[in-house]
Amino acid sequence: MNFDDTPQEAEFRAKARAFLDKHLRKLDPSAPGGDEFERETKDDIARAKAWQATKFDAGWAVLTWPKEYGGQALGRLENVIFNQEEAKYHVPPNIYGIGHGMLGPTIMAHGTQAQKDRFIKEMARGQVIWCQLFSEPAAGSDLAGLRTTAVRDGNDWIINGQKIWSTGAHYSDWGMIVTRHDPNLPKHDGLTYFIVDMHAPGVEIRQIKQINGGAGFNEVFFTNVRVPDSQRLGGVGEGWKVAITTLMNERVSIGAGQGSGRVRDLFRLARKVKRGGKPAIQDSAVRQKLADYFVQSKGLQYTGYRTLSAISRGATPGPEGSIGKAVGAPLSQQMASFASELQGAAGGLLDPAAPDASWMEGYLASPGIRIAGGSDEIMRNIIAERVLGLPAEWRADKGIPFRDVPTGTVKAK
Amino acid sequence: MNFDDTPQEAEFRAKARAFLDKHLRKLDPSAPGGDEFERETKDDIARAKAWQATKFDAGWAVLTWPKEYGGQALGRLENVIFNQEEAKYHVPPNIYGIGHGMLGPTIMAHGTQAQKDRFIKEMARGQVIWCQLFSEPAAGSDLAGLRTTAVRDGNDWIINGQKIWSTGAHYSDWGMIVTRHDPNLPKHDGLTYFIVDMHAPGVEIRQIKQINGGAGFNEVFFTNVRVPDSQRLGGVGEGWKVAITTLMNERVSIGAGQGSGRVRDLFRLARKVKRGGKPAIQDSAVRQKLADYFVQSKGLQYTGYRTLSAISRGATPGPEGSIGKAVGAPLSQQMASFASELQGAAGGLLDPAAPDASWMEGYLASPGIRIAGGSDEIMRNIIAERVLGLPAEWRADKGIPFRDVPTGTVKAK
Amino acid sequence: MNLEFSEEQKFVQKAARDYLTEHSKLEVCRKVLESGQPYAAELWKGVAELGWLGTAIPEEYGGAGLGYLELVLIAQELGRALAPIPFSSSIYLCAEAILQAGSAEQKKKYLPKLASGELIGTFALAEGAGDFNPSDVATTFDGSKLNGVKLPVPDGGAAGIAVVVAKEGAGVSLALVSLDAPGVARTNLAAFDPSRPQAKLEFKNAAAERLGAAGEGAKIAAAVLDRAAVLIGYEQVGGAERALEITRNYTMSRFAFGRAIGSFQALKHRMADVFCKIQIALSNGYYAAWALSNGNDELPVAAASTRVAACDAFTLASEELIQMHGGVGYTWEYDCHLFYRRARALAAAIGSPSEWRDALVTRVDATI
Amino acid sequence: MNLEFSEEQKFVQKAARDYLTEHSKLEVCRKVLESGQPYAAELWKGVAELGWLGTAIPEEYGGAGLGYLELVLIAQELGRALAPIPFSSSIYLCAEAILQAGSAEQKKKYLPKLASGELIGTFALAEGAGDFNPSDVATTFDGSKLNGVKLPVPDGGAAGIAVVVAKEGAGVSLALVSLDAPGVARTNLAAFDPSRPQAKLEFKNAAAERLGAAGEGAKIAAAVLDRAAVLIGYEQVGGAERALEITRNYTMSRFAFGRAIGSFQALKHRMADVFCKIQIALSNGYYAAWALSNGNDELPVAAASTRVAACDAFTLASEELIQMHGGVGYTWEYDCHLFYRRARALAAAIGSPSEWRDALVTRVDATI
Repeated sequence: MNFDDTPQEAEFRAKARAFLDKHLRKLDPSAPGGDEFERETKDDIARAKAWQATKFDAGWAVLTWPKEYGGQALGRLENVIFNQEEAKYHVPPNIYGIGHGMLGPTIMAHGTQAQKDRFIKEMARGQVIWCQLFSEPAAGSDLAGLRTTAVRDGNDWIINGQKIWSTGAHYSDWGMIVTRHDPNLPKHDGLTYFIVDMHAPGVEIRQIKQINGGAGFNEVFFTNVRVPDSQRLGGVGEGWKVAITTLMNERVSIGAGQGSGRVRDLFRLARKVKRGGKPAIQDSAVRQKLADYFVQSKGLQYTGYRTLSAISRGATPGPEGSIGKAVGAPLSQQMASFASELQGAAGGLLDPAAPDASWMEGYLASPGIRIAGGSDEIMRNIIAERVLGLPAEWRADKGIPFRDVPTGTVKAK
Repeated sequence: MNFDDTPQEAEFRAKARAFLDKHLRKLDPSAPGGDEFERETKDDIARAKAWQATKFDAGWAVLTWPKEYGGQALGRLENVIFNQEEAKYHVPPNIYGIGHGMLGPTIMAHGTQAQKDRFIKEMARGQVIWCQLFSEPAAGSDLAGLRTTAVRDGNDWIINGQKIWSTGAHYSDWGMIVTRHDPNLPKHDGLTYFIVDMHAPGVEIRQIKQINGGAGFNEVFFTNVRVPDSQRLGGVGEGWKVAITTLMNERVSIGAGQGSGRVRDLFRLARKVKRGGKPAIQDSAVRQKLADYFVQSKGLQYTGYRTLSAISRGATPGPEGSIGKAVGAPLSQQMASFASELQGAAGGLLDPAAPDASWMEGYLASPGIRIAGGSDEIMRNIIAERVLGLPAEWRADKGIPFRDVPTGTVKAK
Repeated sequence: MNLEFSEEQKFVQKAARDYLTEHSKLEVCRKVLESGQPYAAELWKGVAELGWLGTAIPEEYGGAGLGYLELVLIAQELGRALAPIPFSSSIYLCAEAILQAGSAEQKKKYLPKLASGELIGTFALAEGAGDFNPSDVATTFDGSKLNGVKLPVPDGGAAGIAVVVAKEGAGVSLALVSLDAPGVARTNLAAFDPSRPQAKLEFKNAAAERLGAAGEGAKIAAAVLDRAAVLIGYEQVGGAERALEITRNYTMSRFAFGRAIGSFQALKHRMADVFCKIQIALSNGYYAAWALSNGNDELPVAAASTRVAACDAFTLASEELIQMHGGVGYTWEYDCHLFYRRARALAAAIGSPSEWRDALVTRVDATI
Repeated sequence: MNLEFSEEQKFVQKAARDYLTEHSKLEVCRKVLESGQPYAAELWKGVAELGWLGTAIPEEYGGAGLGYLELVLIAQELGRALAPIPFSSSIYLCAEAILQAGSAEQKKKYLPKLASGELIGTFALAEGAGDFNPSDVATTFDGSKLNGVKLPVPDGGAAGIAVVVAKEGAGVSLALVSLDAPGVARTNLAAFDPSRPQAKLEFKNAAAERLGAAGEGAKIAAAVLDRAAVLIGYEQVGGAERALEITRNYTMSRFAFGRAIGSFQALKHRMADVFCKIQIALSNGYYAAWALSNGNDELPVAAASTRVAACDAFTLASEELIQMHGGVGYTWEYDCHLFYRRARALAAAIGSPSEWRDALVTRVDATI
C-alpha cells in the first residue's frame, strides 16, 4: 500500500516534466478551471494536431500502445502520470480521447492485420482524427436499438440512417459505426460494425448546439454511403460484441478521469464571497457542504487510483469504473449549484461581473455531464446488475425480431 | 381562502374544549412528544374503553357517522377540530383508528342491513374492539397475493392461513379478513371478505416484538376457523373491491394525520444543546436543517388541510393523500437522526441521561413508520401511477391463475 | 377553515392561463432569450391592457383593486408560461415598495403609470456577490443624491425608475431614482436566463427622492422582499408544475428497451418526489397567500417558508426535466433549458434560499 | 503507486473473516444485546489469543508489532461481524493514547495487559450532550486526583482503566485512572446499541496519574481521535458492506407482483447508491490507512474524510437494510436492527460527523 511514486515512477514523472517544460507554459494552479465542455475552433484543432505530432515524434504519444503501432508499450500507470503532469500546462483541447482511448484499442482487438497496419499508427500520430458513430435519435441509453442500415452490395455495403451525439465528427476524417444488417434477427444479433470515411459522398454532418452554447456533438446523416467490405470490423452480426469492446474502454477512460481540482476552487470561492458579513468559508453551513464535496471528490479520485492500481497489475477494468461517473456527474452539478448560490444575486449571471462565473457556466454544462457517455441511470443499472448481480429489468425487446420491438412516438434521444 | 375557524367552527371548537376540560387534564405544550408507537397495557385498554364510552354517551364519538349508527352526522372538518383539541389533553391511546376510521365505513358501504344493525353502533361505543386482517407473510406490499383460504361448507366457510401486521388483534373481539376462495382465478378475482370472531376456536394470536421493543402488531393463525356465510361482507369474489374501500379510508386518516409538533421540539432541543461552544440553534448549519424540517412539516400540515378542505366540500379523498406518508415518514426518520446527532455522544443512548432520549426512541421507531400502512415505495407508486398517470410496472402476475404466479423463497414481509 | 380560492379567483386564473397559452408560448420566451431584447413588448402591452399589473394596486392609484389572492394566481400562470416580461421587478418589487412606504404624492405619481405598464420599475438591492447585509451597503444617499454601483439589477436595462437600497448616514434608506436622469449609467450583464435580463447601475450624484422614512430602508426592504417571496414563489411553483408535466409526457412517449421510459420505476419514483416537493411549496404558498391578503403577522414566517420550498421545487423539477429527456434535453433546440435557466434566475433573485432558511429560523424561534 | 494490500495483509484479513464467521455469528451479537452482558467473553478471549489486540502494539510491549495496515483489515472484519467486544475502546482509543503519550513505564505497565486482553481500557471524553469542546471540560485533574462526571463512556462498565480528558489549571490534560480505585462510581446507561454498552463514570478524588505532558491533553486527544476515526471507519465500512449484501440477497429472494423485488429499478438504483457510498468511504479509508501506517502528516485530513464518509455509508446502508426488508425488517427477530443500532452507535462515538466535517474544512483550508 503506497500512494507515493515508486523511484521508477518518480523518475518517469521527472522525465515527463522535462519534456513538457521544453514545449509548454505552466498553468497558474490557483486560477479556477473553465467549464467542462470543449469548444474547438479550427485553430484549436491545428494546435492540437501540432502538439500531438510533437509528442509522437518525441515518443510521448499513446504510451500504452505497442511499439509497432507507434506506442511505448508502457503501463496505464505511466500513462496517468504523464496525463497528470500534462494537465499542469496550457495544452490545446484533447481531441484524441475517443480515437486513442476507445477506437484504437477496438481495432487492435478485432481488426484484420491489414486494417491494423493501415489505420492504427496513422491514428497514433493524430494527423487524421477519428470519431464514434453509435447513438441514434431513437437509440441512446438503449444503444442496441439502433436503426441505421447496412445492405450488402457486391464487395461493398450501402449505409443509410442517422447517428447523433458524435463528438468531433465535424473535424473527423474517419469514423467507426455500428449498423443493422438484418432487422429480422433479434435486436443484438443483427448488428455489424464498420470503419467509414467521413469524407465519403452521402455523409452529411450537422453540429448540435448545446444549452451552454457549445457544439462539440454532431448529427451525422448517411445517404447511400458506400463502404468496402474490407472496412468491416469483426464478422457480420458481431457488431454488438465489437461495440462492447469500445464501450468498456470508454468506461476506463471516464473512471480514471475523475479528479478533485474543482473542490479546491470551491474553497477559494468560499474565502472570497461573504455570508452574514463574514467570509463564507467561516459559515458553519457552508463548511458542512465543503466537507461533503471534498470527501466525495477525494473518494472518487482514490477510487480511480484503486482501479488503476489493479489494472496496472493486470486486472481487467470492471464495471466498478462506473462509480466515477455515477457519483462524479451529479456531484459536478451539485457543486456548481452550490457555488452559484454562494454568489447570491450574482449567481444569476454568466458575466465577469460575478465573483466566479465559471461556476454558473459549469451549472449550465453539468446536465450534459450527467447524460453524455452513459446517463446516471445507465451507470446505476450497470452497478446494480453487473457489480451487485441484481436481476435485469424486464424488457419488451428480448428474443423477438427487431422489427417487432414496441417503439414510442418521440424521435430523438 | 381562510385558515382561521369560521364563527361556526370556532363555536364548535369552544364546545369541544368545554367538554374535554370537564373530563381530561391538559398536556404541557412544551414537553417533548413520546415515541410514535403505542404500547397498550391492559390498563390502557380499559381506560380507552371508558373514555370512548364517555365520549359516546355525551355525543362526542364517531362524529362523522350517521346518527342511526351513534354518530353525529358532522363533517370531517368538525372531526378534525375535535381531534386537534383532544390532542391537547392527556388521553388513553387511541385504539379505534382502524375500527372507526376504516372498518366501520367499509361495513356501511358493503354490509347488509342486518350486518349494519348488528355491528356498527356497537363498534361506535367501543366496548368491543375491531382489527384488520389483510397482510400475510408473502403478501405485504403485494396485498392481493394473499394465500389464506376460505372454503365453502354448507352455510359456513372454513378459513385456514396466517395473517400478519394485524394491529391490536391481541385485544380485539372482531376482525375483518380478506381470503382466497379460489386459487384458479386470477389473483384479484379469487378473493372474498369476511367478518370473523377473534374469540372463535382455531384463532391463535401471537404478538410481534418490534425493534423498538413495542408489540402493537400481531401474527394471527387460522386453523379450520368456521365463519357463517352471514358474516361475508360483499359478494363471493368481491373481496378486492371491498378491501379497496378499507384502504382508501386508511389513506385519508393517514393523510390528515401529519402534523408538525415535533419540529417545535427540535427547535427546543437545538436551544438546549451546544455546538462549537454556543447553543446549537445559533449554528448556521443547524439552522439550515431546522428550516428545511419546518418547511416540510408545515407543508405537510397545510397539504392535509387542503385535502380536508376539499373533502369537507364534498370531494372524494384522492391519491394525493399519499403525500402525507410519502414525505412525512422519511422526514420523521431524518428529523430523529438529526436530533440524535445534535446530542453528540449522548445520541448513542436510550437513557434519561441524554438531553432528550425521545429522539433516539423516535429514530428506532421511524423505520416502522416508513413501512407500516404502505411503504415509501408503495406511496411513490401510488403518486406516480394514480396522480401522475404514469404506466404501471410490468407484472408477472396478470391474467394467469393465481396458483401459477411465480413466488420467491422468502416467507415473511 | 376554507382553503379553496373563490370561483371568481379561479376564473381570473383560468383567464390568465388561456391568454398566456395563446400569447406567451415558449417560443416567446425563447425569442427574447435569443434576440437580446429586454422583454416581449407585445406581451407586456397585452398583460397591461388586461389590467394584470394593477391587480393588487388600489383603484385610486389606477389599479384594479382586486387583491393578492388574485395576484398570486396570475403569478403562478406567468411562471408556468416563463413569461419574459418585467412583471416581478415592476410590480412585486417596485410597486410594492411604493405601496408600503410611498407618500400619497409618490403613490399618485408612480403607481398609475406602473399599473398601466407605461412605466417599468425595479428594485436595486444587490451590490455584487454574497448575501444581502444592510451593514455592507456601499451605495450612499444624502437625501437628494445617489452614489454607488448596484448589480445585478433585474430589468435594470428596461426600467424607467428604480427603488434603491442605500446608506444614509448611519442607517439605510430607500431612494427612488429615475434611470433616465443624468448621473445614471446602465450596463447590461450576461444573465443565466437572458429572458430575464440583468444590468449594472452606476450612480454618480444622481438626483433621487427618499421613499419612506430615513433609516427605515432595511425594514421596508425586508417587508417588500417578504411580499415578493410569496409572489415569486407562485411563479416558481407554476414553472415547476409545467416542467413536471413536460417530463411526464415525454417519458410516456419516449421508448427504450421496448418500454416507455416513464414505466421505469426509478424515474417514476423521482417524478413522484418532484410532485411532492411542488405540493409542499404550494401548500406553504397557500398559507402565505392568505397571510399576505390578510396583512396577517404570520406573513414573515409563511413567506420565508414559501421561498425556501419554491426554490427547492423548481430547481429539482428543472434538473429532472433535462435529465429525464436525456441527450435532447441538453440541446438548445429543446425547451428544457428555458426552465433550467429560469429556475436558477428565480433562486438567485431576492436573496438565496440559504439566507431565507436562516431568516426563517430566526422568525420561527421567536414564536416558540 | 500501489493501492493493494500485501498478500500477508490479505491473509490476516482472510484469517479474521474465517474466525469471526465461525465464532462471531450475529447470534453472538444478539446474545449480548438481549442478555445485558457487557461483552462476549469467549469471543474476547479468542480474539486475544489470536493476538489481534496487539496487532499494532510493538513487540517490546507484548504486541505482535505488525502495523496499522493489518489492524484496519481486522477492524473491517470486526465491523462486518458486529463483534460485541470492547476492541475499539481498549485498543483504538486507550492503547493508542498510551502509545501516543505514555511514558516508558506507563507503556510497560499497561500495554502488555491491554495486548493480552486481561485488562480492558477505555477513553472518557464526553460529558453529556453536544460536541466536544476542550474549553467546556468540567472534570478536573490536579496532578493526582480526578473529580467530575463523564458520560457516556464506551465499555465504561467493563473497563479496568480509563484515559480521562480533564481540565488541569488553565489547560486540558489526560489522566489515567483505575476504575476499581476508590472514588470511582460507575452506572450503566441504556445504550442505543446494547451490544456496545455505555456507562457513566463519576470521580470523587479518585487517584489518577497524568498521561503525557500537562496541558497537552486536547492535542493528544485530537491525535488519538484521528487514529480511532480511521479504525472505526473500517469497522463502519465492514458493517455497511455486510448490510448491503444482506439487503441484496433478501431482495433477490423476496417476490412481489410475481417478481423478485430486487428487480424493481427504484430498489436497484438505491442499492447502487449504497454501494457507491461504501466505495467512497473505503477509498478515503485506503488513503487514511496509508497515512496512518506511514505516520504521514496527511493523516488529519484523511482521517476526517474517512470518518465523514464512513458514517454516511453505514447509516444509509443500515436504513436501507430495514426499508428494503419491509415489515420483517422492523421485527426484533430479524437481524436488521443489529446493524441499524451499531450504525447509530458508531456515528455517535468519537464526535459527530458534523463536528468532523467542520474540522475537515479547517484542515483542508490550511493546505490550499
